[in-house]
Amino acid sequence: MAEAEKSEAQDVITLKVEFTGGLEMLFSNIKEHKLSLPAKDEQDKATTVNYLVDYLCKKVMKDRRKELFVQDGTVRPGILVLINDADWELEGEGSYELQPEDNILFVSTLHGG
Amino acid sequence: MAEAEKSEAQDVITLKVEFTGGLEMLFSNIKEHKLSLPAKDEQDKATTVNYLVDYLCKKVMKDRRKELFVQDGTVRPGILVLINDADWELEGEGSYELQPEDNILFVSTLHGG
Amino acid sequence: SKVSQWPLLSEEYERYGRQLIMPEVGLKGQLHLKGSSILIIGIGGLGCPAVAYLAGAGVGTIGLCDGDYVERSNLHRQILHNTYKIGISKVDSAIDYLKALNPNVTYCTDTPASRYLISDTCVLLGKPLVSASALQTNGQLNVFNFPARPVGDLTGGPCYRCMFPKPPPPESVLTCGEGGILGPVVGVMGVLQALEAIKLIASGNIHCRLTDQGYSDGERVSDDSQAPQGLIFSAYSSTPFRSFKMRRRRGNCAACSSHAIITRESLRSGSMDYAQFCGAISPISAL
Amino acid sequence: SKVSQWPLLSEEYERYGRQLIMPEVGLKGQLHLKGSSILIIGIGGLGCPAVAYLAGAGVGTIGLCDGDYVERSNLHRQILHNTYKIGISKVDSAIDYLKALNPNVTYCTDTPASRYLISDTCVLLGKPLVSASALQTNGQLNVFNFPARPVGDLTGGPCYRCMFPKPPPPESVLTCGEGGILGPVVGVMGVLQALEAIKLIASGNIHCRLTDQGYSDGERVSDDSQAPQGLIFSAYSSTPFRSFKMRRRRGNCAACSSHAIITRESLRSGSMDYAQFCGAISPISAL
Ligand SMILES: [Zn+2]
Ligand SMILES: [Zn+2]
Repeated sequence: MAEAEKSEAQDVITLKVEFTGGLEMLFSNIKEHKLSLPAKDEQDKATTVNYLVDYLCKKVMKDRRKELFVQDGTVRPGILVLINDADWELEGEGSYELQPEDNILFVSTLHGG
Repeated sequence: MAEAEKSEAQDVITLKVEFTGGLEMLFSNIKEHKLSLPAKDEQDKATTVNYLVDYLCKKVMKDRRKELFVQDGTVRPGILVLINDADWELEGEGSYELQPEDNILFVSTLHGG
Repeated sequence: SKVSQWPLLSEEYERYGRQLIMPEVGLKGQLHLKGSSILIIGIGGLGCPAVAYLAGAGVGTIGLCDGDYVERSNLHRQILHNTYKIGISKVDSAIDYLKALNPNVTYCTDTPASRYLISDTCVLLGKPLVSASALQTNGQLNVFNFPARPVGDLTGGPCYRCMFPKPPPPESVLTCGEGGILGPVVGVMGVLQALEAIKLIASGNIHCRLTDQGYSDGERVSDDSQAPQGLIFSAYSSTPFRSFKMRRRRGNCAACSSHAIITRESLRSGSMDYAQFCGAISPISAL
Repeated sequence: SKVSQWPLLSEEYERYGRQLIMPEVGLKGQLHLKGSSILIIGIGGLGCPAVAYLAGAGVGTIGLCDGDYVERSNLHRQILHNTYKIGISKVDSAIDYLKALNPNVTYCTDTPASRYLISDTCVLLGKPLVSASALQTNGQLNVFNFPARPVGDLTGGPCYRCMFPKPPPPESVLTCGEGGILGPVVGVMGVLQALEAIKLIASGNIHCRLTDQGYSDGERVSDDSQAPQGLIFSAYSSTPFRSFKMRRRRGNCAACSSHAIITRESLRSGSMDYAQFCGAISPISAL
């Protein structure tokens, strides 16, 4: 799907990044973001989910309370990261190398009932 | 996804065909079928959903009660056909030309409550 | 006595506090709910949880419609009724429960009808229809006729007849009595009906009024993401919930198109025989 | 008097008939349900619909656990309670309702605990945990510790600590009182909890017994399609339900791994301070 939108040729990866469970509040209340990331980082390595988290923090997140999204260099406790609808642990966590059209979903876990 | 499995080269289209709402009973109680269909029909035209319905009737359906699946040359009243999670009316109904990796879902509508 | 300055009673601020503080509802949404009326057709496996959450949320007027009496075989899924209500009418049993849950709501009663008659009536009256069904381990949910634009306006939401112009052959239709039903399967669908109704009403976008310039239906944006969606549920599937894009209105629909043959007059005169149209399925068992 | 030849009372055949005729339940599944016991922790927005459908389905013994009293602000979503029960304990209010719905079930009571303590206890006792939560317009559902293999066995299902080894910072946690909640949103999650529990029990695959050859847990096939799944719900999203593949057990989990530091002894002695572990969140509001 949407094959035409892929653009590896320009060394850019397009991703669908989503926030839910209330986490969208930290991202201008937008639940679904279409992002284009470089395919390689400064060290010419494939960009990873860790790179994405850093990018979101620096380039996308307007809210100043960064500690509600990242702590100790990774997503804070209580945030679930799903890579194409699988817990990121099954995909290598932060070191997972992003693929074109990947869907990355950040879910803040809820405690109400 | 599953790009490697595409095989247009051999003029074959692979599809995911699903049955739900009780309709799976007519198809050996299997809800999810991976099918490979020729990309062109006998008249060298692209194969359509109509072709698939005919194929399902003749090659896949073991149940003899064909009238519970097709009537008057199309799926019987009360069966909803979804092409990639959209009502087939939005895609041209039976004349929709099948694409590789399409997901075709047949749902028998329910009347209980 | 003086008229209160407050749009809600203090009891109501307390009762609805947890939804009042949400931007999706707010005081405006709560007043929409209070000013709305909903007809629940069938107080069975779907209607029981649906009406409980609708009454809980403060829908001002609720019509209840069911000709059946409570049976023991209902109780695994029809959770408003109970063992002591066996033999009592479902409508009376439900009103007992509902008055205790929320005495602020007005409850009325009516008699049941078939899915086609319900849909046709909604089209003619310009009302949306939140429809669901469930059998065995499966459930389905659709909002029909939303936006509820006038007959002949193809930008309105599809009606039940648009999706199912012909009834299914009677031999293909199973009832809960024949096919069985898991309680929480129908329960989930009933709760989701309540949720869809609350979303429609609280948003304020349900109101579809005839103005000089034609119909207006609130601020509803008609981009693709807002296209009417259906939901299918299959409890034992690896993807239990699937949302899908519903079709548009059918250009030759017997109820909602410019070629409609169903009119207020034909409904009133009884010239439409719904039981005959649906074959052997009785209106009640087809609910 | 003679012992009955029938495994169920005639009242029960009638009451459960609609689920008995389904292959997913059947007489065998009904007997599993009758022989099972379930502890419901919290009789709030999730527990109310969950326990109604579990009692309705004929789970033999139900433990109810909640230290709170019914408040008016509960009633838009806690549909077993009602206006006349305001001020009464939720456990007593629920038992009133449940005994009327299904007098065949045995009801017991207990005191509440935090999510971590509940998960740790389930791991130590070899019990699956059907966990859900909801806030505002969102809900989540996970089955933890299923299959409930012994501590140290990495083929068991992940526990709550595998997924959340560290509690979230207290300032990031909202309660229903602060954030608000739509009744049917939490209602759907509660009904789905009941459904998951019924599926686990009726299948007969829940039983995880220590045998000479190690643990056996029924006929559960461990192919990928059976991998534990989680569900997230977002009422206003265009894809309201999303299923996802859950992680495996964590090799260094404090509760379920071979490096576990949580033991029956540490729980009994009270050396684990769960309130402190979770920061300022009180155990009840964190439910
Ligand atoms: Zn129509
Ligand atoms: Zn663990």
